[in-house]
Amino acid sequence: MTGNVAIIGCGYSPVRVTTPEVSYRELTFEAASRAYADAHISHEEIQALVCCEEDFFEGVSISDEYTPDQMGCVLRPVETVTGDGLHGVGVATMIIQTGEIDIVAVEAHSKASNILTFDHITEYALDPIWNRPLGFHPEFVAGLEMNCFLNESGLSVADCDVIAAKNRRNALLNPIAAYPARLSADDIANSPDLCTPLRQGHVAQRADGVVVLVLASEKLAKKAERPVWIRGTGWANESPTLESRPWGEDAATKAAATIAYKEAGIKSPSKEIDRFEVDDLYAYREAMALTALDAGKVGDRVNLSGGSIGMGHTLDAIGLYRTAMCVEAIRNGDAKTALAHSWRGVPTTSVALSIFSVNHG
Amino acid sequence: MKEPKLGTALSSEDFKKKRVFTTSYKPKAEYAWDTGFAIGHYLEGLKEGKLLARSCKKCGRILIPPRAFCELCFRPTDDWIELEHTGTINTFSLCYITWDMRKLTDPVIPSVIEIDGATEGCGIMHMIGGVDPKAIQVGMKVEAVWKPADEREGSITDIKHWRPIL
Amino acid sequence: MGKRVAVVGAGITKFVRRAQETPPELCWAAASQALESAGMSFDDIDCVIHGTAPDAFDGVHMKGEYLSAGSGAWRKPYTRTYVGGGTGVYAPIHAWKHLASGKFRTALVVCEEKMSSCQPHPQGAFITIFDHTTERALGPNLLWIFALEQQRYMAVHGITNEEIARVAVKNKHNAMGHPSAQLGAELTVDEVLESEIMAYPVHRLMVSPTSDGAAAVIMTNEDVAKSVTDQPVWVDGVGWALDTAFWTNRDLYYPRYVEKAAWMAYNMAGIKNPAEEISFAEPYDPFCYKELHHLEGLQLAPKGQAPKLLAEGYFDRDGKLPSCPSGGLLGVGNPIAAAGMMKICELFWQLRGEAGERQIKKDLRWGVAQAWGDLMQVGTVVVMGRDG
Amino acid sequence: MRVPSNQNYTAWRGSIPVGSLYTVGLAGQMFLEALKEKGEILGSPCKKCDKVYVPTSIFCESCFAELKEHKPVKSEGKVVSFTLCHYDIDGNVLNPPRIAAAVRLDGATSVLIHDGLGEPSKWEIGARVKVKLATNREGSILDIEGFELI
Repeated sequence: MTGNVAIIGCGYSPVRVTTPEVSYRELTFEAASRAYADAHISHEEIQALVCCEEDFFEGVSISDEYTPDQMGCVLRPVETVTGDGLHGVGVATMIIQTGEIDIVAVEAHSKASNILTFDHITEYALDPIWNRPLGFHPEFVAGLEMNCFLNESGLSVADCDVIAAKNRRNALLNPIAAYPARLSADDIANSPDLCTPLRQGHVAQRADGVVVLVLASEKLAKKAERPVWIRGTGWANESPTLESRPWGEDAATKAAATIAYKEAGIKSPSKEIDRFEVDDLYAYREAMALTALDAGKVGDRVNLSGGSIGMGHTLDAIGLYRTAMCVEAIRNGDAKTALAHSWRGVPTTSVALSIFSVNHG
Repeated sequence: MKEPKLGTALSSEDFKKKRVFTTSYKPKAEYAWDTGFAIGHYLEGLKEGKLLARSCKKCGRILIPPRAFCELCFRPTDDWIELEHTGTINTFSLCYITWDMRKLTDPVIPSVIEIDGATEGCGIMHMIGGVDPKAIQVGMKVEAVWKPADEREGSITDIKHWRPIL
Repeated sequence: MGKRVAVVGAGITKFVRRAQETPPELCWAAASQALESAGMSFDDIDCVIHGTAPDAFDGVHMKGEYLSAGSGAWRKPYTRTYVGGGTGVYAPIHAWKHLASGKFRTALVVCEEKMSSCQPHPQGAFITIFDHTTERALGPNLLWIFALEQQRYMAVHGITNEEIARVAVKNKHNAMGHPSAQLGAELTVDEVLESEIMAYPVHRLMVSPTSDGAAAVIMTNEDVAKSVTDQPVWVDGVGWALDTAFWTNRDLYYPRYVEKAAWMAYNMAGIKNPAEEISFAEPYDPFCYKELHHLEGLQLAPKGQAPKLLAEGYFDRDGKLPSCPSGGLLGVGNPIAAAGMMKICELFWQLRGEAGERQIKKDLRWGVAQAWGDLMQVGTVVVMGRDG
Repeated sequence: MRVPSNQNYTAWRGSIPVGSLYTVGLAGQMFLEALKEKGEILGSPCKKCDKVYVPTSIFCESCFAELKEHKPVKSEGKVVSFTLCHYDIDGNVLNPPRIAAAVRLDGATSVLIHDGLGEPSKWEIGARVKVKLATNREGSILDIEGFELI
């Protein structure tokens, strides 16, 4: 990477199952206000904005229209990426590294509670010629992937029950989590089958929330109070085609991690990274991601926030909640180096990750 | 440049005569958007026959549609202001096509109407009616024609249209 | 400024009303042609950028994901970016970030739209660009916003519809020389004004068609560019700006967001007097008046004066400042994001002298491409040039 | 002024009211013609990558080369994965569950996704299956009824 970049401001709303008291604009205004206050800057100092969202999550075509106002970024360079918030972190980092712009905000939000037909919208993401006409519940993609992954990895369904229960319990200590619960692996095992071997208890439930980050160049970040340095970013896709992707491994995370580890100079992830906040939209995905991240035996350092299973599935804000949890861990001294990772859910193979550190190496 | 690569044109005949295979789908994409503080009040105001705006004491603007924050000053807005039921045509069109491309004999007349009492230039999109389309001009004064109170439902369509004040 | 970035290859499909190809097939056609034209292989590509407008057109939620393999993103870093109609010119700006930052050396940049999938008519998707709670109940369509903006532009400056109709005549004529073109034609101003009124003051022949198609470019850093071609075309300036979504609170007569984006790009390129220094332009022309509106926003004509300059032949292909030598969206067609990318391709071909019968017959230093979109709200601007 | 309440209109309902008509594309047309007319499963080999795409493709995802040759693969193959779907998309319980299967047909490197037929408890990863064709074939993926255990 050319030029160091840091997160100098982080603001979010607590994750909630529903947020009927505020519109998406009002919810975002709150998170942006917090982020700018945290960074000790005014909205006028934001030089560019990257938003991450999808039309059919918003119920709006060309939904990027509605991004600038609640971020205080009217008439400024604003773009929308249809990616997870961590894709946005990657893009914002590059914007600063061009040397043309010093401060960039990244925003992603979820008003998942406003979507009345979520499964139908997921179905609309399936290939219209080969997959959609079959009429399976779209979560069949996760069922296929989980079964193949367990078969190839030697892990069991019970291992996934343990992961899910762990994340629900971890969320008990996280005041902004929407789904904290004192559940045991048995409780998860007793939840109904969805797409065998996938159970209800393995699935992150949807929730509302907004995260806003402020990223700055080294010149400005050095003056900031508690900068968290971005050591490496990576993102990648495997095939979107169900037919031609590998089913038992997360090849996209492997490709993305190769880029990010190289940038961050990380050779032994499990030794050099203190904390992992990784995708767990389905419990098996946590294990799959750790394998792809080459992070074996780090069980007690994974998704201490509760992950998406404990905090809630916040659509494309997932990666930014993972990031926010890493930022807090680093600022609190609980970690020196942390990794945030996200996946965009079925039927995609789209992943993004970033590595954060207390110093810039 | 080279000759373009692919982009094979099909005619409507090709579809009618099933020369190419197709699939079709109608997504079920339904939403209930939280209206929140600003728009929740705005809709209730319409139900009551009021046009509500929000003021920002920092920049002095009076904003319609109302918002909970001033997008320029980036601070919460301060007060509710009830606006006049009159305004000025900022721009308009005579449209002979519906949103789903059906043709109309008599045009619908969308317009941006600057509302009296709001900051100059601050308007809403709404319809002009009750007038010969040929007579409409930019700059014309108009007034709101409301639906009767018992037909209003907390929607922008609680105003039927805006009629020129002749 | 960051490292220098170049365009080294371009590819395009035909633009047609209904294409047989699937959206990923269209992407692959344009992207693979761009690779060939750059003389590069798939392994040479470090990252992939896709630009495409609303999902409702192609009819796939998360369509960026759906289009990824056709765009060449297999196991590569891939993002899809969009700013409504501004997307086609925005995608290369997004790619510029990947390269000027030094993170990647090469990028494949693909834009696609298959509007014919949208039933019963692509226009139906446009009702959902309006505010769901305060505007959609009025039953708006896309023609409204164009008609409202054109009316305001005409009213403020006293411009006539005859002056505006001339844009269609010029662009459909220019498109006769474009092998991808869907609607090239030789027309008169009267014929344009005699076509049916869709939304006064907008007539049918003042509107670009709905189209299917894709276009792509290969962009690289300076080192790679110099190793693969003797004729790199440099991306000397980029700019983008998004105005408030409260569009009824703005004066639509002038695109201030285009001005803002244009100065960002001109400053980066070191251009102080664009009307003198820019050799030719590809402003966004989905409707006739938009080209004039945008030429003013791009600082290539004084406010309200673009129609007069047009009438004088100033913007003809052999005029002082050729505008839309490609034939634009009005002539070549308008598969939204791909149409913007077509303008980037045109800059590339013109600056390399490869535009065939469309080639502008003068020495070209800088070309500017611009697109626009959302709720009359976004300006995206790219300045490309030869070594000067 | 007395401010109206915001408690009566807390949510506004709406939809994205579009429909879609999809052409099956150049590759899809070839695949479905072979399936409909001959009951064959057509694949597209990429010699460079040692891959065979099923259904057909006009390009290789891994090396981006044009694939010009298309030839049938076998109608038998091996289960790469499967899942038992206990609900339909509207949340209705399916009893017995529906089997979704990913099967690598002999001669292909990709899988084909379709219904698994027969008794769910008999399905396992690695099992041998064969394609069951539909009686009336109209040129869609539904010209295949699913996979039967051998």
